[in-house]
This record gives sequence, structure tokens and C-alpha cells, in this order.
Amino acid sequence: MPINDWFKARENRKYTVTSSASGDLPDGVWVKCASCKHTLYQGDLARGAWVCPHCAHHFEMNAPDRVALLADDGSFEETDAGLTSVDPLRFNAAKPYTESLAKAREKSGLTEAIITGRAAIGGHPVVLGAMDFRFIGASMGSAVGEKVTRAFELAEAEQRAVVLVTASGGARMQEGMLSLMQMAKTSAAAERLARARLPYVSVLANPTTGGVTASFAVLADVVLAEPGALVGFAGPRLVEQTTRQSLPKGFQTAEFLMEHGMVDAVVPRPDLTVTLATVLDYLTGGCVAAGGAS
Amino acid sequence: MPINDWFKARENRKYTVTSSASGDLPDGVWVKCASCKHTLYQGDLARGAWVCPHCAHHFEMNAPDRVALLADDGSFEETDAGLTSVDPLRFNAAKPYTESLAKAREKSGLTEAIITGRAAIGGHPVVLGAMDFRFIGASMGSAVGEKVTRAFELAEAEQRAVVLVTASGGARMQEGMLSLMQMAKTSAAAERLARARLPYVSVLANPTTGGVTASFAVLADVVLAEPGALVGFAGPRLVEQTTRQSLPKGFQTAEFLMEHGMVDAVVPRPDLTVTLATVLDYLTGGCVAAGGAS
Amino acid sequence: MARHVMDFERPIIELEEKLAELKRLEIAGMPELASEIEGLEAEIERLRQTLYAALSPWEKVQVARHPERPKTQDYLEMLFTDVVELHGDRHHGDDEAIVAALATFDGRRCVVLGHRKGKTTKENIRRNFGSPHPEGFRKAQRAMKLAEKFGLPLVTFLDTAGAYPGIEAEERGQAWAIAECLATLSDLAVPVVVVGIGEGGSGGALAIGFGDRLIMLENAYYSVISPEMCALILHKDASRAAESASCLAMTADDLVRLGIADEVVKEPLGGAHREPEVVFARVAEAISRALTELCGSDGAALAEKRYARLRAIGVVAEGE
Amino acid sequence: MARHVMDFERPIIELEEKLAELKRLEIAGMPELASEIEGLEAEIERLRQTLYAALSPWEKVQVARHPERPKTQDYLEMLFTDVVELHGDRHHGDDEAIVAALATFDGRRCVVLGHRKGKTTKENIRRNFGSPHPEGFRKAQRAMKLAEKFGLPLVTFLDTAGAYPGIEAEERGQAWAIAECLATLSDLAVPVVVVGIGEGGSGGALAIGFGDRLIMLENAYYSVISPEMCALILHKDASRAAESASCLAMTADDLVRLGIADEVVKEPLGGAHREPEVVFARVAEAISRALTELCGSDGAALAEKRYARLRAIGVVAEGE
Ligand SMILES: [Zn+2]
Ligand SMILES: [Zn+2]
Repeated sequence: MPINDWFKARENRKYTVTSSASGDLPDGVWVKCASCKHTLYQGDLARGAWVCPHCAHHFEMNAPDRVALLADDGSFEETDAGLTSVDPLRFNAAKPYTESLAKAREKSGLTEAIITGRAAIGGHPVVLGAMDFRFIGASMGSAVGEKVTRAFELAEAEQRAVVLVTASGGARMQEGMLSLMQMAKTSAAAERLARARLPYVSVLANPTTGGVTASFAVLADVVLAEPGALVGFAGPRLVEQTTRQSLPKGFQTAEFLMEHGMVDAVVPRPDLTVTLATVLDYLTGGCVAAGGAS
Repeated sequence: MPINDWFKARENRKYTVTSSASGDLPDGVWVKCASCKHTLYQGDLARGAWVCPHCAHHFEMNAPDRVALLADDGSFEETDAGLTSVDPLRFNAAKPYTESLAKAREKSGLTEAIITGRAAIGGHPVVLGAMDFRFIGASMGSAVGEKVTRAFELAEAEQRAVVLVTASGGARMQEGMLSLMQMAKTSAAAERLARARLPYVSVLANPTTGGVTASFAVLADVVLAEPGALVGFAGPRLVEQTTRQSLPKGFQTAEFLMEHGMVDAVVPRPDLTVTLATVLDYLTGGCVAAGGAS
Repeated sequence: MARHVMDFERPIIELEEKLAELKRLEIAGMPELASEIEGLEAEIERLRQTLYAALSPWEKVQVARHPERPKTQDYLEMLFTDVVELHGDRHHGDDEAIVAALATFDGRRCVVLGHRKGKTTKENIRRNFGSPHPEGFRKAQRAMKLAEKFGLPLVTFLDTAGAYPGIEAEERGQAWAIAECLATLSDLAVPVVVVGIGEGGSGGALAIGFGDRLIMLENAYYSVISPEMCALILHKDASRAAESASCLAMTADDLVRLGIADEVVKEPLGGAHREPEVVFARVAEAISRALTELCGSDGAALAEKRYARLRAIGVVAEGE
Repeated sequence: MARHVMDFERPIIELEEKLAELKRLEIAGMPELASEIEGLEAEIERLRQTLYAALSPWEKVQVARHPERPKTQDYLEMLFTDVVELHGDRHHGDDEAIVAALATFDGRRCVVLGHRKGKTTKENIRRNFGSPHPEGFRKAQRAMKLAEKFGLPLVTFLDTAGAYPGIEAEERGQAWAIAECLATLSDLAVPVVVVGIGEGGSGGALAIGFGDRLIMLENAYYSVISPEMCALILHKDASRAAESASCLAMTADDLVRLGIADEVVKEPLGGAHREPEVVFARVAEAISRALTELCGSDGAALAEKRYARLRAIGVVAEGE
């Protein structure tokens, strides 16, 4: 499923400032928590990993903040920073794709919807990736697919673990079938890392839907999710329209998915870094020479 | 789960003659079909693979008849015929186990609840096994477990496929934990055959419950079941008593299980031999050198 | 025969109806109509050439969705023998929207997968109009692994509007089921031949929709999103689907151009449903060629090549 | 403290109550009771030795089921650190009757599995009194594979009356889920240490209940069938469970004798619930020894040895 629901996702976002991204907010700006309605000083929020101190609502985080939160100090070394989307289909419906790209770059200060790089988490060498919803709903086109694929390949080459924080409206329709095929490509890369018995941990952040959920995001050895994150294949609006049923309470939240057996744990953001480090301790701390044939 | 339900299974049996076994019935005896109530000439029934010509009800079949039905003419060569149960626990509640064994042997003319041997099916070399419900409800004790395990090992040694026709009330409680452990032992043997990429096809006949279902019976590459066969873990009476709910229509029938995704196909007995032969054609007819790592 | 009429062929149908009427009148005693009839027939033929021979992407989508178009089960029946259907995902149910079978193609033992639409309303309800639930994908994954275990080539037929976006589908992990199919398929150590026969709707098609060869029927489509949904998102107006269809590069020819599909099987003028036998023969020939080329290879090499093939898909710029 | 009283310990409890009364009277001003109190205390101690030191199999079952008996979660908490619970089967749900976790034992990274009963009624309802559904076994199987993939030893704790015999459990393939656990566990290329801490009910226990070492608590049982069910089948009378318990060879000592269990961990007089700390220490010591012995081996060798071990279980005659 494509990004047909980032409208919905946008509605679900619980901040009220135009841009969600922490990086965008000059110190001194006030933000209203959409969950508890408290007005918060954005500087405090940023220092608190964008979790509301009153109700623990998890604001979305942009990719640079994510990297800063998770990577050991000074350990991050970006890879493929210059790899960007082009416009292979000369897509021009409603507005030219090139224009969307330019706008996304300007708005986010990023070259694409994902940042990847070498890093350490709790001392473990990893390849770390974080998606950024500000960049065309963090939809997956050729560039995102290529960067994710290279992240897996780099990890295999350097015997690192992979940690990916996802957030995405799905496939990037402006690249048509090239975009859909990135689902297969990234899944193939994840599968090869698995065969090499290297650890892969994913963190599903709000919102992760469509082609990203239905490919590399859920193929991790351990799948974590952030509290309240919307995670699914089809977005809630489409499900509602298709089935003409009202959705169950908490439908497609991280907690709902855990109850349905889909994620290993829902981890509050203040615990995320240490949880990742601990999980990596395990997945790299086996005492037995790999001998299974599976 | 042990043979706690062969009472129930016995009730479910749809013939009215004391002994179900075709071999027991002298030619000239009449049998009443419990499904359509037609009175049938047993000689006709036996020639028709024990399927009611009026309503297609599948009577139970004993192990020798099963072998005769499935193995290519003259191909069957029994293995481990002399392997029998002993009474390791000196089990003596209600009636001594040794007495049950003696009676079962006398009644069935068999040494144990399963016959195994080399055979050909549609020209394919197989190890064929058939269980016989007359023998203490075809419960699995050490001897059944050992014969099943040897069947898998023989197949691996001689590069044969395995075909097993199951019918069982479960584990043989008179052998206590030795009997429960046969579930692990037979499953381990099935797993080793799978690793050797040799085909295993099972046929679930009425009734297959308890420890046999929950071990080797369902670990086949292709799981077939006979129409109307009762197949499950816990027997229906236990489920009813535990849950105090009335059971859904057709609960635990082969058809019910297929609907719930558990068996590959429900195959009427007249088609069984050719279906097995065809499936074996496939599982031995690949064009590509095995290369996968799974 | 109440043939389903697609919007864009309405002018032809109208002329055909007029022609039929003229013919009735002629037979009824108006032989003077003969030349008019002849003229009309020529006109119809010209119109047909004009309309059918240059279908727009959106018109192709109509053809791909034509209810009389040959379906997975037709290919299974016409091209294969000794079919043994394998049911169920061993976890939850048997999804009739996807068929899995052991089937023999020209003496070659295969595993076949395909989206299965119904031919009647009743069938379509049972098969959810060919839109799978997670158990369908899990059945498919099981069949893939069986194929790999026993060295059987996999042939798949794509014909779905997409994976079903329902409540239960989400509850049972639609995304997880699709992702696991993708991972399994990507590394499967047997030949995988994919045939796009009708609709190729997004992740639901992709789950069984890539491999070592992708053969597309001329009017089949394969798209990241349905044109309607794309129009809804871009223009807030689903009726502008025709525009979206043109933008999405979703036709068979587009896919070849993008390096995703390997070949296009020509359809009879007007679509596969007009002369299904011709289509069966051509598809058989294409599958045969693909299997012959692939079946000699060793499994690991096939998987390696498949990865290289996937790896090359995508267009990016590399700055710095 | 409203301690749960088992039938067979009622005589002790009665004397203890009498003793308490005498002590109250003594304090209240009847010092002449001192010698009687002393005598009663000695009698209680003698009775305790007699009753507790030679429990019948059926009495052991009572102890194994004692609501205050230490449970899987207690061992997880007391013996392990850095616990990260892993939820869900990735298909249907998260069965609270089985816990799966990454956990560290004395610096050693492990995967832990265990049946999880509740301590309160509310907990017990959520955890279905420790009787798993198929999703519990599938979660367990997933955890086993994770352990194997990353070379982590597996430690499991058995405490279940059995797999749940319910309608939905059957619909979701209870037998299939258990069988797949058995197959996976049998060939798992990492050390597997099993600890029987309470009830070991049939297939539901076995699914996570065999490996390279089986450590049984003195009063834990492990049985092919519950004594009650066995009595119901044999005598049509569940109340004759004590007789069945004696026939089924289900105690820790029986299991060692039969070559199924490796060692018995002694419990404090009266049962593990009387001095849990002592039990934790002894179990820790046994696990530690087992892991130390096993963790040097290579995975394939472990699986091979495990097969040989299983292969040897069973007693048959070989005639002809
Ligand atoms: Zn708040
Ligand atoms: Zn009948």
C-alpha cells in the first residue's frame, strides 16, 4: 500500500505547530501537546527527547534528533549522504515531483527521507538509519530503498548490527513501479543480513505504514515500537472506507499490535537507547558457535 | 494430551459391528453404515476400500488393509515386525498393561499399533507406516515411537520418502513419561528427515488425536486427511467439559481443519493412492539442485 | 451473450449493434442494404484498429479488469496437468484469494501460485475478489518453501487489486505476511517465473510478484498504487484516475522500459478475453522459454542472480 | 497469613493451631503449660518428618500445584538480570501463559522460556492459569530460533497443567504449534537446559520441556496425563487420582530412574514455598553447572547429542 494515508497520519500527529520537526523550532517557541493540551516550552521538549512531561505523549522526532538520541556521543558517521532521488518518470500530476523534492529538501534540510551511517549504540558497532517524516511523508522511493539496502550491505561487509528507526507513509508513488520494487529490494537485503546471522533491530515510530511496514521494517530479529505509534499496512482511513466498519479502539497502535503478537515490545522513548543497547548485548553475546542450519 | 478421548472416538465410529476391523469380518457378514443406515455386505465394503457406496462414509481401516490399499502390489516388506511393547512401569491400574497388550495382540493379530515397512507407491520407494486403532486405540508407547523413529531413519539411510497413515487416541499412558517422550523422539526423527530434504507425506485418518497429532503426524511436507476424520489435540469431550461451550458444527473434522488452514487437502479414499503417488512425483521430481539454506 | 462493455469501446459496440440491425433488415428482405453493411463493417474495423491498437494506460486498466479476462485458474487448467491444490497457512485459515498448487507444465513439475478472482459473484465473495488476507500470503510463503525444499520451479500469476485493507487483515499482520513473502521469495533457491495476467496491485501483487523472469501480458498492469487512489491523493478526485494511470508508468511496456519486466505477451485486438486460446498459447510459450533457460542453473546461483537483478532497480543521483 | 493448606498436611496444621493456642495461654499467665508446649513442638517436628519427608506421588502433585510455590517469573526475577521480554507470535497474539525473554544468568546471555501462572486470580485469568494456546507455543518457537541464530543458550521453566483444550486453541492448531516446537527444539544448535519447577502437564510441558539437561525440583512432576484424567479413564472416577499418580511414574525420582531427568534439586521440608531463597540458590547452582558444561560445545554437536539422548528413551522388546 502506498502513502494513501499520510493525510490521516498527519491528522493523527499530536502537535499543533506547523512543522513537527524539532530542528525547525527556534528555542523559545511554545508547543501545545495535542494529547493533554498542555503548552510546552519547545526547548524543554527537545531536551526531554520530545516526550510530553505531563502525559508522556511521544511527539514525532526528526531523523537528526533520532540519531543524536540513539548513537553514542560522536560515534555517528553518515554514509551515502549525497545519494538523492531523481525524477525518472517525469512525474507531473497536481505538482511536479521535482518541486516536491525541492520543497522537502528545503523544509527538512535533508537530502532524502532517511539518514544512514556507521554508529555505536552502547558500544556496539552498528549501521544506524532513521527516517524523517517531513521528507514527503518519509515515503520510500529509489533513494530510500537504495540507502536502506546499502545499510544492510555495509553491515554485512563490516560485521555490524543494523538498527533502523522507521516512520513512513509507504511507497513514493511519484516513482511508480521503481518505488514498489524497493520493497522487494530492501527485503532481499534484510534477508541476506539474516542469513549472515547479523543482528537487525527495528524501531517502529509514528507513523509507519504501507510499503515500509510491509518490507524491511518488520523483518528485524527484534521489532520494537514507540508508545502510541500508528503502525499498519493499510492506513486507518482506507480501512474504514473499504470495510465501512468503525475501527476497534486503539486500532493499529503499537500497543494493539503487541497484543496481536506483531511486535516484541513497546518501549517508551526515554528507555529506547538503553533497551537497544541491551538487546544488542544479547544478539552479539551468544556463547555458542553458530551451528544451526536455519 | 493422552488417549483421554478414545471413548469419544469410539462413539464417533460409525459402524455398528463390535470390531471395526475389516480383517475381522468373515465374508458374508452384514454391516450397517452408521451414517446412512444402509445395510452393507462386508465383502463389498472391503472391495470398495471401506467406503460406503451409498453415502461415501469412510469406515475405519485396519493397518494391513491400509498397506494393501496403498502399496504397489507385492512391494511391501515389513520392518521391525518383532519390535513390541513391554511393561516398564509394571502398570496396573484397573487392569494390568500386560493384559491390555495381550488382548490387543489377540484381537488385532498385530504385534503393535503400527505396521511399518519398505514399499513402493506409484513406483516411488517409500517407507510406509499405518497405525491400527484396534491396538489399544493406536496409542503411542515406546514401541510405536521406536518404530516411527526407525521408519524415518530407514528412509534417510535408503533415500526413501516416508508415508504415514495415522490414527491414534494419543500417548499410551500405561508407559507414563516414556510414552510422552516418544512425541519428542518421533518429532526429532521427522525433523532430521526434513533436513535431509526427503519427502514426508502424512494421511490423518479417523481418529487422530493427542500426542500423535501433536508430534510426527502434522510435521509432514504435505498433510492429507480423510473425509470426516476426527483430528485434533484435545478430544472433543474434553474440550466440551473444559470450556462448557457447545462445539461448533463439524468441529475437528478434516474439513474443519482444512478450513482453518491446517491440512493441505481432504482426499476421499478412492483417490488416496493416486494422490499420494502424484504428490510423491512432485516431491521427488524437482529440476533444481537443492541449494536453499532453510 | 451479455458481454461486459468497457467505456472506451462503446462507439464500437454501438456500431456493431447498428450493423446487427442492418443485417436483420437485409435478411428480412432489403438486399439493397448490402453495400451500406459493407461500409459499416469497414468502419468498425478501422475504429477497432484505432481504439484497440493504441489503448491508453487507463483503458488498459479497464481491459486488465475485464470480468471475462482469463484468470489464474484458467491458466492453471489450460497450461498445467496433474494439479494438486495445497490449502492453508497452518496457522489460521485457507485464503481462497490465493491458490497454491503442485502442477505440471509440459512434463515439468512446478509449484504454482496465483491470485484467484471469482467468475461469479458468489465465487468472488468467497475469494474476496482476489484480494488476499495475511493467511493467503502465509500459504504462499509455505508453498515457496516447499518448492525450494524439493527443487521445484515456482510459477506465479498476478491478478489482484491489492492486499485487502480490512480490520482483521491488519489484526493478523498483513504487513508482516507480505514482508515475509518478499524475504522468502528474494532468496528462494529455485527458478521463479512471474506472469502478470491482469491486475498487479501494489504490495499484494509484489508478495508473489518478482523473480527471475517477469512476463507481462500486453494489457496487464502493475502499479505501486491504483490510479483511482493516486488521483484521490493528488487531486482529491478519484475520477481523475486516467491522468494518474498515465503518470504511474504501470503498463507492460513501461515495466520493460524500466527494466522490471522482461517481455510483453501480445494480446488479441481488444484484449485477452476476445481469444483466450491465443493468449494461453503465447503465455505457455513464454513460460516454457523461461523455465528452459532457468532450470539448468543451480539454486544458489539463481538466488544470487535474482538479488543482483533486484539490486539494480531504482534510479538515483549520487552527489557529493 | 492465610496459608494454603494441602489435605495431607492438615494433621500438622491442626497441631500447629493447638500449639499456638497453648502459647497464647502460656503468655496469658499459665507458665505450667511450658512442658506440654515442648512436647507438642517435638510431636509436630516428628510428624513433619514423617509426612513431608516421604510424600506420596499424589502428595507431591499437591505440593507442585501449591499456589505459593515459586513460579517462572520468580526464577526469572531472582536468578536473571537485564531481562527483556519478547512478546508475540507474529501471527495472532501474545499468550501470557508463556513468557519469552532475553535474560542474563550470572553474566551469561540466554533466552528464557517458561510457563507463567498468575499469583492472583486476575493474573491467572489473563494467563489462563498457565495453560498455553497455540500462539504461546509459536512465540516459544520464535524465541528458540532467535536463540539458535545468535548462539544463546536456552533455559526453560516448566509449570503447566497442560496445553489448553479449548475450541479456539483447536481452531488455531494446538497440535501443530506443539509439534513444531518439538521439531525445532530437537534440532536447536544451542544448549537447552530445562527446569521442572512445578507442574509438567503432558504435551504442553513437553513443547518447551526437553533438551540437554533436565533438572527436576524434588516435588515437581512431569506426566503424560494428569492423575485425575488418568483415573477418569481407567476407573471412571477422577477421585482415584492418588492411585493413578502412583502408577504413572511422574515424580522427579521416577524421571531420573527412567533416564529422562538428569538430577533432582532437593526442596526444603514441606515444599519450595516454605523457603524459596534456598530453592533459588539450589536451582541457580544446577543451572550454572549445566550451562558451564554445555556452553563450550559447538551447536551442531549439541543437537547431535540431544538426538542420541532422545533416541535412547523408551523400553521395548525386540523379538523375531
Ligand atoms: Zn501531553
Ligand atoms: Zn453410508
